[in-house]
Amino acid sequence: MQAQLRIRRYNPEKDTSGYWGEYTLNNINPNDSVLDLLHRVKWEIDGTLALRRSCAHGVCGSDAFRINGTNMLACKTLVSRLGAGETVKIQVEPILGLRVIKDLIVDMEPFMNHYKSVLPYFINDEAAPENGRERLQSQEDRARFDDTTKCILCAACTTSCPSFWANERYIGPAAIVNAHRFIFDSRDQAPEKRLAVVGDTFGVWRCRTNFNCTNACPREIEITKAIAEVKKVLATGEI
Amino acid sequence: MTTLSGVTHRKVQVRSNFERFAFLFMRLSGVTLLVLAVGHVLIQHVLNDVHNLTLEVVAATWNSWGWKVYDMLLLIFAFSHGMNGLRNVLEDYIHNAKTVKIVNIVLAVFVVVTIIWAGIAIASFDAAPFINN
Amino acid sequence: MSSLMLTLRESARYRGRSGHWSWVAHRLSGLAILSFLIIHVWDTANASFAPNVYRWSVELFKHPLFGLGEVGLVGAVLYHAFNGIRISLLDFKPEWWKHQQRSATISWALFLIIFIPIAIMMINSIVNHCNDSVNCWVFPRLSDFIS
Amino acid sequence: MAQVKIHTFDAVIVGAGGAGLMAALYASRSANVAVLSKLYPTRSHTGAAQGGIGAALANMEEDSWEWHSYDTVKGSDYLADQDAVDVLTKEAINTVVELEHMGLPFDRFPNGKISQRRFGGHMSKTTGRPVMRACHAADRTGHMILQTLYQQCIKNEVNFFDEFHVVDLIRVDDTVRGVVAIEIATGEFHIFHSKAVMFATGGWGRVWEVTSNAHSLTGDGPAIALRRGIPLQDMEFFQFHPTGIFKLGILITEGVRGEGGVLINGEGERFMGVRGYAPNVKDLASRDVVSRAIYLEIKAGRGINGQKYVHLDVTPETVNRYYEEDGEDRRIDRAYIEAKLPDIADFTRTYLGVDPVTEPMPVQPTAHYGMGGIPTDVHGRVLLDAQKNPLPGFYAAGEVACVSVHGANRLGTNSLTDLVVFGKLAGKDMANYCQTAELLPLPDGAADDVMAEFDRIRNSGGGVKTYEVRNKMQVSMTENVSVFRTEETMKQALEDLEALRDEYQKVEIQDKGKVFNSDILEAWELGCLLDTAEVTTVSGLARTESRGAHARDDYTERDDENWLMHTLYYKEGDGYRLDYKPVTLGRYEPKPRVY
Ligand SMILES: Cc1cc2nc3c(=O)[nH]c(=O)nc-3n(C[C@H](O)[C@H](O)[C@H](O)COP(=O)(O)OP(=O)(O)OC[C@H]3O[C@@H](n4cnc5c(N)ncnc54)[C@H](O)[C@@H]3O)c2cc1C
Ligand code: HEM
Ligand code: SF4
Ligand code: F3S
Ligand code: FES
Repeated sequence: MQAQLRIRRYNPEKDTSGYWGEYTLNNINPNDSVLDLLHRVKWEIDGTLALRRSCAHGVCGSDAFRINGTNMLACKTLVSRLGAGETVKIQVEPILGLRVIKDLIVDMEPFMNHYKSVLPYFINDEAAPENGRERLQSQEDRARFDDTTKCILCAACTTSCPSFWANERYIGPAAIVNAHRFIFDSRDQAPEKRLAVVGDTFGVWRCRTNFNCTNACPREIEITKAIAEVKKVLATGEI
Repeated sequence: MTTLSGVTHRKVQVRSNFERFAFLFMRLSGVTLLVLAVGHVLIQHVLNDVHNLTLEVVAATWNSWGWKVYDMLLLIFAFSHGMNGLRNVLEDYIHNAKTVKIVNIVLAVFVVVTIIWAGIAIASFDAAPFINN
Repeated sequence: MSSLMLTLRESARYRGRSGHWSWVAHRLSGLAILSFLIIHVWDTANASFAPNVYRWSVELFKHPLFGLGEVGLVGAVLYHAFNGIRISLLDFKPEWWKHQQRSATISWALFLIIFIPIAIMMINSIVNHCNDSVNCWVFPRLSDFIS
Repeated sequence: MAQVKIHTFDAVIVGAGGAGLMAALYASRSANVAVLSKLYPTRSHTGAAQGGIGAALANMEEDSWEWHSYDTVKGSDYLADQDAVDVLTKEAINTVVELEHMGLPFDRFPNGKISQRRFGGHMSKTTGRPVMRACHAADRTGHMILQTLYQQCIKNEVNFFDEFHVVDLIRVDDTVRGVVAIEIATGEFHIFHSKAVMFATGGWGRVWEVTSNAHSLTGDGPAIALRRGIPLQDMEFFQFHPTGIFKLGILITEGVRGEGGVLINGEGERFMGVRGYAPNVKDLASRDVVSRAIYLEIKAGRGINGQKYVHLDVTPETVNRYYEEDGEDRRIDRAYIEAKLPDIADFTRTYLGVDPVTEPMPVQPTAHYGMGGIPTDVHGRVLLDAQKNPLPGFYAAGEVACVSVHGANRLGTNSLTDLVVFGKLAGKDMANYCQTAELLPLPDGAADDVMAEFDRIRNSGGGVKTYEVRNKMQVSMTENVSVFRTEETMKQALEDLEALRDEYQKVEIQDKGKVFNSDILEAWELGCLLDTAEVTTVSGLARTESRGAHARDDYTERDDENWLMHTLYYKEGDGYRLDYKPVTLGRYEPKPRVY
């Protein structure tokens, strides 16, 4: 099997603007991941290709790219998902809405700043139980925010959202997912502070239920649902 | 073993702001418009063929206060809903805070002027001359 | 404004699923209805303040081009309404989220089922109108009405 | 040297996995600390850990830290230092509770307490059966630990230098003065001048071809330490987890076998029992035993279709058939598997197109965890020799450190415990150290050595590609120094490594730029891999016994008489020196290890 790759290239030290690099790889396997192919390009053909990756099995969140038009993790996308037959065409470009530093690498700083803006850490200033043990929590309370604890901060969601493309001040689905994780944690005591952030002008109201985020999430988090839950808390005042 | 079960629901203080209000308003007015706007469109643009429309036909409708009120409600809801929608769209693309402010003022003034102007038009409409002729 | 160009281009390039296209359609239909509404409101006000201008515009709207626009308007209102209700429901019933794909399909289906016969009827009426009056393509002149 | 930017801190922590972040939280309470990581902190491989973190909370059934200690020592094949193991297991309880107080969303028992489950090797003394000791958050415990610690670091405004690749340690005689790092985004060299330095750089599983480890786990920490005269301890002990996905190495947790899954060879036999590897516990034998069995089956040509894998079968049909054969009443169905093993199902469906409910999964042993590393005491202080003299100001914690609590074979769930317990102790100790220690001046040209090395790589013109050398190393190490080794295979590996060293000098990179030049960094990482591979092989060759993960065909027995001691490997010029230090024994006398 053969893969025809089109990879968006840009080297700030050489190029004034981006261009498509075209590479043909022979002897590929339908079970190869797109990351495997990118590695082959980098290792065998062009060592200057720059991309981030680490775990290679979809848990570290390094390699969210736009593959054949849609955001996904390169390491979790197998060739067989992109096409069958003798040749497969695969197009890889950086995720959208963040500044491209080099090739497939974007500046994650704005994304991380949005994440940090929702106070993404447990806040409970009450004394811990006297017996020196854990706080208790019912299984039902634990289940309410289970889905949103799965986030690996890959940015596939935020950079698939047209509201974010339009205006990078929108805090984006990933930040809301992480706010949700704490707002719905019965042990946490600062939901109001977080709600003030996500309820502000550039918070949840910018979400137009586009669902690209949910479709892009490699952890299959029901993002739009989580956002709707946060909106509902803001609307009703009840968690 | 003692079991701990159930979901904890908590009340929170939510600071209201314009965006929250706008969000609720879009949904509320949307539901209202489902009746008002869809009804209006179906009656005026589908059941009543435009090709038969004349000032006299309009006059016949506006001869009743019921329809006058219906149209005024439609005017208020559709216009404010639509213009707030436009504001949403514009704020996506205009990033300069000052420009946004100016645009919003222009939009608001336009909404108010339009509603007053058209409201007066509907309220003060006297159907008599067109019906008797 | 470059973000506008970017969004326009990428909204078309991004290979989103139903939700994405529903959003595109919702936004475009909303803006379309609004542009019509602005004209419509100011024009209808003329019925009260300048009846003759209004008579002219009523004739103008009988032109086949405006007729087609009107078909589009009805389509836009219907789609926007169904999709708008879908969004409101999902926003207040997050647990129904799992039916998102189906809900999008339903709102498209409802729209098409209702819109197609209406569109046929309306286009038919335009055709009939042109059959009846030979000069249906001629735009009425304002001066003829306010003399 | 004008182009080198200098930063000054009390302490520098290299690595932002579980160990680095835990240390950062504690150290930054009283010291001015910088955390350097070549990855964004949340990309660290701690996030990949699935099963759980071991602590004798006794939330569901009777348990105690002494039992946990015993299991750990026995699991280590008696090579662990028992005083350190006691610290680990005692501190585990408070530390796990502390993680909960930091908001870590553990799963819950119906009584609202942290949920625990059974895991290989963790036993109850009263029932003689596995005990529920692994505290977990679904099957992404490591992910939750990493996220929670990072979140707390944000809360406490820890200074992060993300995507700074540390390439050297500044050591002057018996003091450390900081580290040299490359800012990946710009390619600039930076010096972090400090009173204390901690290495928490994780593992080096990329030495082998098939591994559960991330691409980034290239042994930078051990290699840098080694080059600066610090010994590496017990490097011959590297754990191979029995069930990695064929070729990919992605881990399939022990839980699969815990739920009744069985291993089947090419002849359709349940070989763990039939072939006599573990007639009693069969598929639930310990990791080293099962890995060896799979390896032997494959070697005997009994892989599936003669290939290098066996099947792990958890389909209800098979599982229930064996339950019936074994006279067990339990039966499982599709829903049960979906509920108990959701992530595994996701992995095999994504990567193999195999639905574990209806088909068996192809598995092979996968390089997983380094028991050895930089020798430290329980406070993370790096020890320079067999007399346990420390190198003041230099610390190590996490997988890169060797305390040693895992000895020759680590028990499942004990690594996460190790990270947080010793991360914390090391962080505290380092902060204390900074209170009294002075900031010693930087030597002239502190970054010169490593800058010269990078210049050499940049300008080398031998036409050899990094990946070719790396592949050859991985193939040779997998062939010769994996689940089984003999004198012959290890000598072969050394020969290969020597040839590869020469080839390494001819590696030619294509990217001559500065911004995000991962080409040059990969080449440099390869140097680290070659170093760790060599230490592993040399240490293994010298140890003429079989113990835990170090299994030799030519010395099949454990030899407590001669080998109840830790290996220390020193780099000396172009050669090396081996030394040994005694194991700290305690309550548990070495006994034959039977499960
Ligand atoms: C798939 C898998 C499952 C596992 N499951 C379990 C389990 O269930 N229970 C258990 O107890 N253990 C488990 N383990 C083992 C355990 O997860 C690891 O041993 C542990 O996470 C290592 O943590 P660490 O903090 O030492 O290093 P890591 O988390 O690997 O972090 C290393 C850090 O060092 C940084 N770094 C490395 N080199 C450099 C450099 N040169 N310059 C700058 N920064 C650098 C990296 O960026 C990273 O931040 C598992 C391991 C794997 C691979
Ligand atoms: C007929 C019933 C209608 C319903 C149920 C409805 C519903 C909605 C809802 C819920 C939204 C918010 C969408 C979001 O936040 O994602 C919206 C947006 C909008 N509506 Fe309506 N609406 C209706 C009629 C109208 C009419 C008559 C107009 C024009 C005057 C209009 C113009 C708009 C515009 C411009 C937007 C903004 C679109 C965007 O932000 O993408 N709508 N509508
Ligand atoms: S919510 Fe999903 S897509 Fe978004 S950052 Fe988290 S894991 Fe990635
Ligand atoms: S794509 Fe964007 S609009 Fe909302 S549903 Fe997702 S955040
Ligand atoms: S490399 Fe870790 S998510 Fe893809």
